[in-house]
Amino acid sequence: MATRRLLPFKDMGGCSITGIMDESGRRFAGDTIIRSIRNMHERSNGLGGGFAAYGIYPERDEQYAMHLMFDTHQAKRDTEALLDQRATVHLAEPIPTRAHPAISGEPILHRYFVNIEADRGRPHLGEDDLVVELHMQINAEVEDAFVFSAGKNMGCFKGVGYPEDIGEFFRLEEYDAYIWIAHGRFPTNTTGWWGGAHPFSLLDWAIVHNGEISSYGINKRYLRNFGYECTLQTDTEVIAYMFDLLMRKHGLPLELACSAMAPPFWNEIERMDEVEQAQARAIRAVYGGALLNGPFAVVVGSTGRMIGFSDRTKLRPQVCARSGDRLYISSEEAAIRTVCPDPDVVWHPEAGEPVLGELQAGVKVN
Amino acid sequence: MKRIRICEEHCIGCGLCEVHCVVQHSRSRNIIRAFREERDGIVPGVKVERDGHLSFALQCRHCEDAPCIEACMTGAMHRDPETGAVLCDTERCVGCWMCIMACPAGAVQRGASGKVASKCDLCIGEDVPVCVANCPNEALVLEDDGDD
Amino acid sequence: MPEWLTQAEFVIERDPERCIQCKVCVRQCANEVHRFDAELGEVFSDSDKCVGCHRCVSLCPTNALSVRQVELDFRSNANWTPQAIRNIYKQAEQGGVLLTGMGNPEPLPVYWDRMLLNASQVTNPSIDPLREPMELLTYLGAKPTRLKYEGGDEPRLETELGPQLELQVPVMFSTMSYGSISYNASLALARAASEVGTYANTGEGGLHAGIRPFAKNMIVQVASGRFGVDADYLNAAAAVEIKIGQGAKPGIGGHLPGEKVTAEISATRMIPLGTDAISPAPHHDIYSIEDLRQLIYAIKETTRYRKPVGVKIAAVHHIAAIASGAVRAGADFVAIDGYRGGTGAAPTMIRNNVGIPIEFALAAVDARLREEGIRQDASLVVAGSFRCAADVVKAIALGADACYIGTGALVAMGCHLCQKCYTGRCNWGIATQDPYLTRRLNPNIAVRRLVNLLESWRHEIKEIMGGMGINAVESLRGNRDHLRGIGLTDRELNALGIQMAGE
Amino acid sequence: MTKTKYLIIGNSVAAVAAVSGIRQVDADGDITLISRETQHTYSRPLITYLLGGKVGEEQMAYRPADWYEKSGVNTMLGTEVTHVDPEAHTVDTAGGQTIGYEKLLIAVGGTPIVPRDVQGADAEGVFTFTTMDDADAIANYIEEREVRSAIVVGGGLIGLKSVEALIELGISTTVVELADRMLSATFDETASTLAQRRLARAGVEVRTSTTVAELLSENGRVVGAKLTDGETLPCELLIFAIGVLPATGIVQGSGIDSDRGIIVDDGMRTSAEDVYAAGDVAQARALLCGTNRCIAIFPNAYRQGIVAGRNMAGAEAQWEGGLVMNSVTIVDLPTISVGVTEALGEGYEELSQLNEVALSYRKLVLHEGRIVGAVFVGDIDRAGIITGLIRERIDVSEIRDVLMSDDFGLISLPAAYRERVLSGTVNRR
Repeated sequence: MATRRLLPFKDMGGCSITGIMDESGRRFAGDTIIRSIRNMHERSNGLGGGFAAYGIYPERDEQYAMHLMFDTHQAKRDTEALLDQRATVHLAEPIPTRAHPAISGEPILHRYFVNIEADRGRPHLGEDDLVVELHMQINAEVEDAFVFSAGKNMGCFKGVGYPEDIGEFFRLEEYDAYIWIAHGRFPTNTTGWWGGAHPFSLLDWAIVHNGEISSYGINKRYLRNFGYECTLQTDTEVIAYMFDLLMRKHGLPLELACSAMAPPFWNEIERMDEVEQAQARAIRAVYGGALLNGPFAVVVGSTGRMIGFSDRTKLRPQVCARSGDRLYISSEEAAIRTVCPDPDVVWHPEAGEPVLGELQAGVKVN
Repeated sequence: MKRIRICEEHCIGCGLCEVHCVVQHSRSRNIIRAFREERDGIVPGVKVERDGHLSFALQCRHCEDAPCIEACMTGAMHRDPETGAVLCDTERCVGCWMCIMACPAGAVQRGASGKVASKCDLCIGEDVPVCVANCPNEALVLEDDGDD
Repeated sequence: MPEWLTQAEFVIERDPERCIQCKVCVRQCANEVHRFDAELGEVFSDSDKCVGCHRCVSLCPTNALSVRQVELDFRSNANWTPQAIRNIYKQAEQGGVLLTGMGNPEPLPVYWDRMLLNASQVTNPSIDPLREPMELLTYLGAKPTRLKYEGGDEPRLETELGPQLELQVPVMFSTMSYGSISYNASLALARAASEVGTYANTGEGGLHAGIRPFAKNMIVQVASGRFGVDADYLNAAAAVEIKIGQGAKPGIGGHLPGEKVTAEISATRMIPLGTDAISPAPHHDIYSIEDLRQLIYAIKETTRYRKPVGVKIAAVHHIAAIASGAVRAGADFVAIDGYRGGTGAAPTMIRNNVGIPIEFALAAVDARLREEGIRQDASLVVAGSFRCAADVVKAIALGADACYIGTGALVAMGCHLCQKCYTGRCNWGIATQDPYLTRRLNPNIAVRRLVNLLESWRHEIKEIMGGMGINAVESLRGNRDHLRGIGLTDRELNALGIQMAGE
Repeated sequence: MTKTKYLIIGNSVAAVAAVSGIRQVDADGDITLISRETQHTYSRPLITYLLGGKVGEEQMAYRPADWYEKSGVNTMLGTEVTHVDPEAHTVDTAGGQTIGYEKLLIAVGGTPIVPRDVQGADAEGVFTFTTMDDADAIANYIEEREVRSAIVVGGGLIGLKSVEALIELGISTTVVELADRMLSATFDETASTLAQRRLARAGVEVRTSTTVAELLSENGRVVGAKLTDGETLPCELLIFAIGVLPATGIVQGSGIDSDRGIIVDDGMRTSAEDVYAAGDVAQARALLCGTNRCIAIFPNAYRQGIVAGRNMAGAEAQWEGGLVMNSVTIVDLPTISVGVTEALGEGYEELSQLNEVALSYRKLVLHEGRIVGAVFVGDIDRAGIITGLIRERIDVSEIRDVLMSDDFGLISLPAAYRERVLSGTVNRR
């Protein structure tokens, strides 16, 4: 596994993505998202499926839920040693699964609820930074260990197989979440690897992605400037890191973060008013390395919000719908209608235009 | 009408305009044959004048109020109604050289026979006169002033 | 003593069947190779004086002339090449330093040719640049690491972006001074840059009054001779470049002989008429990096921080550290000139043997600046023999923001690379001040050809990017994933930071 | 009474040019052209070529056969105008017709001079030579009488052209010239000498400083001439070529001012309203001296015709002044003379270059830094450049040194003037 991980290939393929959020914060079980993603079975090829769910650990919402996979017991021991050294582990337990006829070869799946104390030698680093560092360290340094996710009150569940089978394997109907995102994978050139399935996650960011980032080579180098090591086989991780960089570290509002990643074309910028134009030019000039080129549509989850957006020419499909408090973002309208037959509104967002789902005012989930 | 503008500052004095003028007005229109067999019978309608580093290729200016036409006693020198070019009808020319006397540019010559006048005809039948087309430095530029 | 050991390098063949004795060749050769014998009525040629510039061949209306290199005039010897022998004869006869012009012609590896580009297949649609946007707009200049916004419903940009050069195509015309090239050539470069929306560089030739109208598309250079430099000059241009070194002659100054310092050049360079224009090897006020910083900030003060100030350095050993120093000294862009970069005149030994390939220099500098987290503090411009659009794409993928083309631009204007620029007798009217020769370059034609060249490259770059599925140049820049090496050793691949073809 | 908008009397170059001038401004106003001669407009200078057989009758036409029609001109050929009444705006013809006009142009040319005091001038075989009818008459006489010898009285241009025609016909010819040399009006002495030498080579005898005192005839036909120096020359044909006088007779009694010719201003207007004159009959301002003179040369007639025509049609056109210039080929020896051919006194300067063997000669006359005249014999190719410098009164003091050089050309001229010439607008009027 370690050698495979070092392979710099990025994942290429067409895929299915879907995401459902209840903006009232009302949580709902995972069978809905499974039905939605199952509807797009044909878009994946059984080499990967996965989910991220928000609001699933309300009783431990001050702790980072680290979902990990290990190919070997040694890896688990090494990781736990590292965890003991760097963090306070409040709870360690296997991630519940059920035997499933379509799923085999699963790795050791374990979750840890942790906190990290401030590093006195590096007072400028907050707990989030330390968690990211730990996440990167495990992925980069511990052989055969891999972090699925490490965010508060959320978690990623993924593996090799069709997404609906993975969902059943992870017994997702037993979790309640206010955001569910899911992914069915159709990789064209990598063999299945559990860590390689979507979503990709950093802190509470989780991303499902349909497409290919042709700017991956420079995005990766750009992120490295800011301490993000892209060690995975897929380009999806750069999106996760990019969101983290732009929104968490640089504090850009969502619109601007998205306009860095999928900026308007220069000829559109030329038509803007002076202030807007200066802003757009500055973003493109400064954040050129963050521009995500190539065809993609993503659904991004983070605490309290779900974002859908696509590349600036919208070379991958994305359709949205609303029904009451619920926001649906999916590759296909059918995947929405199968769980919500009669939505209030269905629309196709513009290329590069972010679609945002947010918890209603006053709703607290953490 | 079409006019050839002479861009003095771009003339490199190579003389290719003269060469191609001779070819164009030869019977064979083959450069080798034109120079081997017909050269003595053709006076090019363009002439490169040189003085130190200065040079320019001069051909009939096809003046608006052409003094050669005014001076021509036979009517041989005339303006082509279609192209506006000043042409010499050698059938009617008697070689009185009134045109040579009148042309302020010195752009009318005695033809090779010494009997009739010879001058630039703007390359009848060509879209672009050959001196213009073959000038390697665009020192001759064809312009259309719109007037007829 | 007659130079009897020096042999003709070229042989001129005149086809008697085709020659029409039109004397065009006689008039066009400034080296007086062709001569018309009025008595015999025939043109004769003297191969000894031929420099192989092909002016006569190009203009001969009957294709009666051919000029060929003399191949076997010495007993063959793989070590003692004809050039090596000739050089020794020349030095034995004349003494002195061997001089030459243009870039390094030696058969050293061209690494661009050992890198191949990627294209999309199936999973990622390639893009047709004729139907869809394909963006090459490039900003050169220091950029902040991040933008700060004032919050609120309508976020307002707080960070002010420093001065930037806006390039419609990531290719600029390299430093070529008025003096080393003719006024017409300088003018053509400036006009073409302004037409295309890129920049031309004055070199240290000053800014001629006739070129000033195009100054907003000019980068003015401040070199060790400080020719033509005053506050007006600095403020007239779009950007200022401090020249530390030149790829063709790192560590060497420049020398424009007095006879080339015409009235116009004297006025433009602000030096006395007819005096030698000598650029010292170093700037005598820059003996270390902190001195460079002082000069950079002196220029920034003079230009009220409204112009990007760059530093041009030759690609030499430790280039990454040097470039990093320049960036830290405040350069808004760093121009690196590789060892194949051109020149109007350089000692042959220096040109052919000093410096390193731009490919390695670029790879090292880009990586180093990223490692140090200062890549966005300066743009990287690379120079040193970009021959085609693919070279440019490869350079950008390797990490450059833009390329400088010098030789390519001259070739577009007609240069035949005879390498005799230093003689001042350029038959193509480019590297000369002789009024008889300079008129051979009609700036209107030269502008058209330069614009055509950049437009073609622009189209080709777009095609290549479209093939990769990239529609903005910022996604190509530094994207080494799109490069693969062939015939390179592991060390070379690592140095370039690319993988091997097939990986 | 017929009426016409434009009435033109005359059918030669000035008349034709006037039609062009009118039509440049007024595309349809009716034009009537009256001529005493019956022929379609023909080129008068070509008559010597016609006589010499160098051109045929069909080549005599100055304008194509359909020219009158295409130009919208009603012609009344073979009609003589006897009286002009400017008050009434009418003219009377010999046939008793009265024609009304709005604008009238008199372009009737000149009348050849026949010395009245020469006895026997009415003999058969004595001709003047200015019209096509003259050419026909002379040709017929030569043929009928098998003429072998002739005398041409007058060594001027018409005389010379007549001699050339007679040489072509194999007739042995003697020229009798009152002045001490031929072409004294147009050439300087050197050029005259060269011309005379060329004629001598062709077998023409030239007698200078003498003229005919009396014509001898037998059976009413001329057989010789007695010269004022006492000698008698035999001949079978004699042509008087001693000049023409403006045919001002047409305005006698009309009140229109005339001197040697009909006096006109720079718009070719005569003293009478709506009456214009142009060509050999007109006496207009001369370029170099500024006074009104009759300069009976072809290009002037054309130019005056254009000016008159444009003004008649209501446009503004200005006569730029007449300049004497002649191009004549003397038995294959081309010559051109322009303006003042000899220094007229102090302040004049002559530059010249002579090659007696090649019969080549160039001379410029300068006055106050400008060229005022030139003579070219043999090498005439760039003569027009000099004509231009004279006409445009260009200061040549800066380029004085190159004026006579072999490669003198436009490139030698001051840049500003050269630019005007190259732009083709130097003649724009």
